[in-house]
Amino acid sequence: MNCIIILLIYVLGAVATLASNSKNAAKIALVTSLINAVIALVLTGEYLNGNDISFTQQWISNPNISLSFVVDGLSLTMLLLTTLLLPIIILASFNTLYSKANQLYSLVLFMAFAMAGTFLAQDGLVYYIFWELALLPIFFIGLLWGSDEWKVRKRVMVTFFMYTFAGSLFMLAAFAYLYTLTGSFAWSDLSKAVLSTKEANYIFLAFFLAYGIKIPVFPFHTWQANTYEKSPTIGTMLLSGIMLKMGVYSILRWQMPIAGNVSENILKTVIIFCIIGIIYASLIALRSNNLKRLLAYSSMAHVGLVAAGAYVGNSTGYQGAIIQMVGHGFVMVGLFYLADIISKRYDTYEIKEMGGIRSQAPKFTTFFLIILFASIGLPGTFGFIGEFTLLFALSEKELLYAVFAGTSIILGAYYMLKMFQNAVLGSTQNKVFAEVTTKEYFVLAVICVVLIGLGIYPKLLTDLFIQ
Amino acid sequence: MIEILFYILSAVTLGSAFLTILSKNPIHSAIWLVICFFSIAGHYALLNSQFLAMVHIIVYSGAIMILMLFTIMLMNLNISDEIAKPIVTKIIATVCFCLIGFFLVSSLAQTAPALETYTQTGVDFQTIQVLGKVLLNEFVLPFEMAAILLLMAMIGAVLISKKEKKTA
Amino acid sequence: MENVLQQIGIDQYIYLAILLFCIGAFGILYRRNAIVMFMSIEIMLNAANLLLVAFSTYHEDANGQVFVFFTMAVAAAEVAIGLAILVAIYRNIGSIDIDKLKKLKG
Amino acid sequence: MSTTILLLTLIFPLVGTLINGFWGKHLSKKVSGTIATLAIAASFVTSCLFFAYIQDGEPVKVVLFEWMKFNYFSIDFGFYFDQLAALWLMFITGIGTLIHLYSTSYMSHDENFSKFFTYLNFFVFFMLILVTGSNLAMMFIGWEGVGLCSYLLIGFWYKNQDYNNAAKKAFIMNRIGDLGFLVGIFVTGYLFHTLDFIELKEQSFLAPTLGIATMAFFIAATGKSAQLPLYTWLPDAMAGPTPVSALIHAATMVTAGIFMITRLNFLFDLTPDVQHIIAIIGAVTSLVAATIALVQNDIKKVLAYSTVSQLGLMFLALGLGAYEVAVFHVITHAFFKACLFLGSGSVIHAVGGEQDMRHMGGLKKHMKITYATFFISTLAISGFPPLSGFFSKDEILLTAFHHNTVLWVVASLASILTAFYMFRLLFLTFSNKFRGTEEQEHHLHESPSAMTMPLIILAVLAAVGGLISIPGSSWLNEFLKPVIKNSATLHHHELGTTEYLLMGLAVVGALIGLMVAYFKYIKNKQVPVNDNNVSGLQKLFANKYYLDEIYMLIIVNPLNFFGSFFKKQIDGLINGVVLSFGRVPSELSYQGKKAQNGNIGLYLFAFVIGVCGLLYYLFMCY
Repeated sequence: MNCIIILLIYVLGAVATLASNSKNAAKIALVTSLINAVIALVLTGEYLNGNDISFTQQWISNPNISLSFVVDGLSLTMLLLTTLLLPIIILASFNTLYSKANQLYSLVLFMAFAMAGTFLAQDGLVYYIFWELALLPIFFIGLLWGSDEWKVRKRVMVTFFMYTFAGSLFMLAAFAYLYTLTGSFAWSDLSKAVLSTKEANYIFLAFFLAYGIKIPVFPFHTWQANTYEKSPTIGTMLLSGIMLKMGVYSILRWQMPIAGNVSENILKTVIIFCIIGIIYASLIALRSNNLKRLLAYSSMAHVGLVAAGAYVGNSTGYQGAIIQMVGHGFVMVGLFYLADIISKRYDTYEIKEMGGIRSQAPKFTTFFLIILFASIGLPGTFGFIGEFTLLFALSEKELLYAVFAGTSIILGAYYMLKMFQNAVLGSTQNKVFAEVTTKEYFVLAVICVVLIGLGIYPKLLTDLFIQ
Repeated sequence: MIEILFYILSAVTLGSAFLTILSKNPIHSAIWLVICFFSIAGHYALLNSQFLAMVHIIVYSGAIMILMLFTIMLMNLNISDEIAKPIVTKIIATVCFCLIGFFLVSSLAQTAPALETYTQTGVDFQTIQVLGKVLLNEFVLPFEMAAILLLMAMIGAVLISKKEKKTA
Repeated sequence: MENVLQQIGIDQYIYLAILLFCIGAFGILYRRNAIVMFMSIEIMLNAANLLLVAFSTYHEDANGQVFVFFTMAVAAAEVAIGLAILVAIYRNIGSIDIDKLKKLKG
Repeated sequence: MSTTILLLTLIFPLVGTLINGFWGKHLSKKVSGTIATLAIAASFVTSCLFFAYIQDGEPVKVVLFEWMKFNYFSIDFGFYFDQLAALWLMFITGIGTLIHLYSTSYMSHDENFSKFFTYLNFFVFFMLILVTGSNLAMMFIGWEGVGLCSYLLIGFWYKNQDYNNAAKKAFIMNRIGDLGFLVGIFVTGYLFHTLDFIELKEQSFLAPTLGIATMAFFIAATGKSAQLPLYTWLPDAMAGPTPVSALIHAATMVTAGIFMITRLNFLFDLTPDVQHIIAIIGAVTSLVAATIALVQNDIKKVLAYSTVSQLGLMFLALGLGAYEVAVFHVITHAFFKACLFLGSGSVIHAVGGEQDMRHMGGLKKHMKITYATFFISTLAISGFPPLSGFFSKDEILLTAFHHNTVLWVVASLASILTAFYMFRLLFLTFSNKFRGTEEQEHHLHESPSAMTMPLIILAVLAAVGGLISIPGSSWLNEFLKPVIKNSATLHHHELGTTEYLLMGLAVVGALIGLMVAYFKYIKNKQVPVNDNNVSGLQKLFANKYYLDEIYMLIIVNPLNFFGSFFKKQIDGLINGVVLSFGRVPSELSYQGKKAQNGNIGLYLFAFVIGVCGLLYYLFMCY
C-alpha cells in the first residue's frame, strides 16, 4: 500500500461531499475520514514491518521538483494524528447544523488533504504548496461559517490569512535560496547542504517567521485568539488540533535539519521568546472571560513549550515535541468540544454566565476534569509525558529554561482550575444543562481513553519514532 | 549665406512658436503656428529633404491647421473665454521651461562639437525616388499600418463628434 | 550635393530643437485652453521631427525621414481624434478649459 | 513473595474506585461504602502479608513495562517494595480502612456518597503508588495524583465557591512544589542517568549541581507537607469533609514529603547545606504554626496548624539526618492526629456542623467515648509519657539538642505551645457548659459505633505506638537500616544523664502548657474573644502573620495585574504593530492616489523634474 492513497481518498471524499446534498454531507465526510483512519493504521503496520510505503515521481525537471511523499516516524505520527483526529472532529461537529453543509465538509476534507500532504511531502516546493493550500479552506470556513457579524469576521480572517501567508513567503524565499545552492528541493539534499553560519542564520530566521506565526510563538500570536474565537468550532478544532502542528512539525522536519548550525545566540533568543510566550499567554488566559479565548491562549502557552523543546534540538526535545503535539491535539479538540457543548446548552462563551453544571451533568463534569487535567499535564495522562519530556529537554540545555517554562504547570493549573470553578462548579443556575448525549459521550470517551491510555503506555506511540 | 538663412529661419521658428503660446486669441495662435510650420518646412528644405518639406506643408500647414482653425471657429472662442492661469502656475511654467532648457542645453554642451570631425560621402539618400523605395520595401508594413491608422482616426473622429441621440 | 551640415553643424539644429521643445512644454504648462495646448504638443512633435531629419542628413540615412513621415501620419490621426474629442467635450460642457475637465479623476 | 499479591495491594483500591465511579449511583449507600472499605481492607491484608515477609526478606522490585525512554536512560513503570514502603503501606491502608469505616457513617447523609468513596479510594491508590514507585517519575505520578484527589475532596461540596477556592489554592500551592519535584528529577536524571531508587543509591555521587536537586526536592516537600513558605493551603484545606482532613491532611498525604526525603536520604546526606536549610525551616515552621494555633477558634483549624507544626518537627529531624526519628514521628503522628481529627469530626457531627469552639463546651457528658479517645490523643501529642508522642517527639528534641541548642530551644518552645493549645482545644470543647443554642444542645449525642470504633482503635495505637522505637532498643531503627545509608541517630541511643534530664524537661514543658490551659479555661472559664477584638501579638497570630495577605499582595495581585496589562495593553500594541504592516502600504497608496488628480500641469511638472534629474544623472554626474 502506498501513502499517497490517503491523499487521493481525501480529495475524492471532498469532491463526493461537495456533490452530495447538505443532509448527507457530514456522513460522507465521516465515512471518508474513517476509511483514511483505518488506512493510516494499516500503513503504520506496514511501516513497522519494514515495507516501503513512500511515493516518488518526477514532476517538473527544471526547476527540479518531484512529487515525493516519504514516510518516516515523524511524518507517520503526524499522519496518524491527522487521520485519527479528523473523524473525532467531524463527529464532534454533528452537534451543530451548518448551512450549506456539503461545502463546509468538502472544505474540511480538502484541508485534511492539504495537511496530510504537508506532513508527507519531502520535496520542499511540494511541501510549500501543501502548506499554503491548507490555509485556503480554513480561511473560507472561518469566513463563511464563523460567528459575529460579517465585517468583524472578515477583518479577523483576512488578517489571519495575510499574516500567515506573509510569513510563509519568507520560507519560500529560503527554499529558493537553498535551491540555488543545492539544485534540488528534496529534503534529503537540503538537509545535507553545508551552510555557513551566516547563511544558516538567515535561513533559520526566514523559516522562523513562517513557523513562528503559524504556531504561534510570542510575539507573532495576535491573530490567534481572534481567529479561534470567530471561527466555527469545527474550524477551531482543525486549527488548534492539527494545523498549528504543521508549524512544529516543520521545525523538526525542515528548519532544524537544514539550518542546524545556526548561531547559538539566535537559537537561545528564539527559545527565550518561546518561553516568554508561555508565561505571557498563561497570564492572559488568567484574565480571559471568554472560554474560547481562554482556550486559545492556553493552547498558545502549550505550543510555546512544544516549540521551545523543538528548538532545543536534541533527541529528547525532538521526541518530546512529537509526543506533546499528539497530546495537545487530542486535548485541544476535547477542550473545544467541551466548550462547544456548554455554549450549545447555555448559548454563551462568557465564563461568568456559566456555572452550576456539575450538579446537573456529572458525566460531563468527569470528562471535563479528565481532559482538563490532561491539559495541565497530570501524570498518568498523555499530557504529562509530553510536558515531562519537553521540560527535561529544556533542562538539558539550561536548567533555568526548564524552571521558567515549568511555571506554566503552575499558571496552567491556576487558570484552568479557575475557569473550571467558575464555569462548571458553583451552585445550580436556573438554566438547564442536559447531560451528555450518546454521541457526545462517545467522542469524549474516545478522547479520554486515548489520553489516559497513552499516558500509561506511551510506547504504543513513541515506538514509532524512537529507535 | 546658408548660415544666415538658417539663423533667420530659426529666429522665425522660435519667435512664431512663442507667439503661438502667448497670443490671447486662439485664432492668432493658429496663425502664428502656421508661420512656425512654414519655417520648419524651410528648415527641411534647407536640409535638402524636399519630400518631407512638401509633405510637412501639406499635412501640417494644410490639413492640421485648417482643422484647428475650423474647430476654433466652430467653438467660437474668443479672448474673454479663457481665464488666465494663476500666477503661481505661470511662474512654475517659466521655471520649468528654464530648467529643462538649461539641462538639455548644458548636457549637450558636455558633448564634443561635431562639426570639425564631420565628413560626408555624398550618397543619394533623400530624393523622392530613394525614399519611395525605402518606404515601399523596408517599411511597407508600417506604411500600410499608417494607412489603417488614418482610416481608424477618420472613423473615430466621425463617431466621436457625431451628435448623441437624446434618447438616454 | 553639398551638405548643409558642413556649414551649420548638427549642434545648431539640436539647440534649435531643444528650444522648440521647451517652448512646447512651456505652452502646455502656461495655457489652459485645450486647443492651444494641442498646438503646443504639435510644436513639441515638430521639434522631434526636426531633430530626426537633421540626424537623418547627418548620417546620410533615409530611415530618419521615413520615421518623420510616420510621425506626421500619427500626428494627423491624433489631431483628428483629439479635436473630435474636444468638440464633443465642448458640446457637453460648453468649455474646453482643461482645469474643468476633471470628471475622470477618481 | 509473589508479585501478584504485591500488585493486588495497589489494584484493590483502583478496583474500588472503578466500581464506585462507574456504578456507584446505582448501588445503595451501604453497598457502595462497604465495597470501598473492603477494597482498602483487602489492601491492608496484603500489606500485612508483605510486612510479615519483609521482616527478614529481601525487598521486591516489580517492573511492569518500560514507561518512557530517552537517549541515555529509560524510566520503568515499576514498583519497589522495601522496608520504608512497607511501613507506609501499613499505616496508609490501616488508617485508611478505619477512616473509610468512619466515613460510611459520617457521610451517610450526603447525596454524593458514592462519589466520595470513589475519590477516597482513588486517593489511597495514588498514595500507594507514591510510596511504592520504583523511581522518581513513578513517585511523581502518586505525588500529583494525591494532589488531584486532595483537590477533588477539599472541593467535595462544590456548590460552595469558598470550598472550591480552598481546593484550587491547595492544588496550586502543591503545583509550585511539584515544579520543584520536576526540577529535582531533571537534575538527578541529567547527573546520574537514572531515576531508579536502587540505581541512584548505588551510583549517586557528589556533583556541583546536586544541591540544586536536593533543594528542589525540598521545595517539593514544603508544598506537599505544608512547610514554610507554602503551608497556607493546609488550614484552608479543612474545607473538605472531616474524614478527608484526617486521612489526607493529617495522616498520609502530608507525610509524602518526609517519605520522599527519607527515600532520597543518600542524596540529602551529600548536601549538608540543604540539610541545614531543611532543619531551620522545619523548626521555624513548627514554632510559627504553633503560635497561630494558639488563637484559632475553629476546631479543625487548630488541628490543621498543629499538623503543620508537627510536620515542622519531622522536617527538623530530617534536616538533622535523623531519618528514622522523622519516620517514627510520622507514624505516631498519624495515629494520634487521625484520632484527633476523627474525634473532632464526631464532635462536629454531634453539634450539627458547628466548628467554632466558642459555641461548644461541656461535651464530656454527652460523648464519653469521643472524649476519652480525644483525651488520650491530646496527651499523646503533648508528649506525656508513656504515650507514643512522648517517645517520638523526645527523640527529635534529643537529636536537635545534640546538633544545635538553638534549634532545640525553638522545637521545645513549639512543644510547650502544642501542649497548651491542645489542652485549650480539649477544655473548650469538652469541659464546662455547652455554649451553643438550645436546639443544638438537645441534639447532642454520641456518634454511632462505625465512628467510635475507629476512634478507639486509633486511641489505643496512639497510646502504645511508641513501643516500636523505645530509646535504647529501637525496633524501628533496626528495621529501617537497609533503607538509610548513614544514620545520624544510632549513637544517641546510649542514654546518659543529659538525655534523661532533657526528657524530664520536655515533660515539665508539657505540664506547664497543660497547667496554663487548665487555669485559663477551666478555673477562669475564659472563652476566646472575637478575632476582631484582639490586639498585639495575638492579632498577628490570629491573622496568621498576614502571610495570605502578603502572598496576595506580592504574587497573586501582580499576576492578575500583568495578566490584564498584557491582555489589554501589550497585546493591543503588538496587534497594532502587526496591523500597521498592512496599514502602511494602504495608507501610502491612498496618499499616492491624491497625486493622480488629473492636473496635467502637475504631471508635466513632475515629468520635467524627472527629465532634468535623468539628464543630470546621465550627462553631468561624472
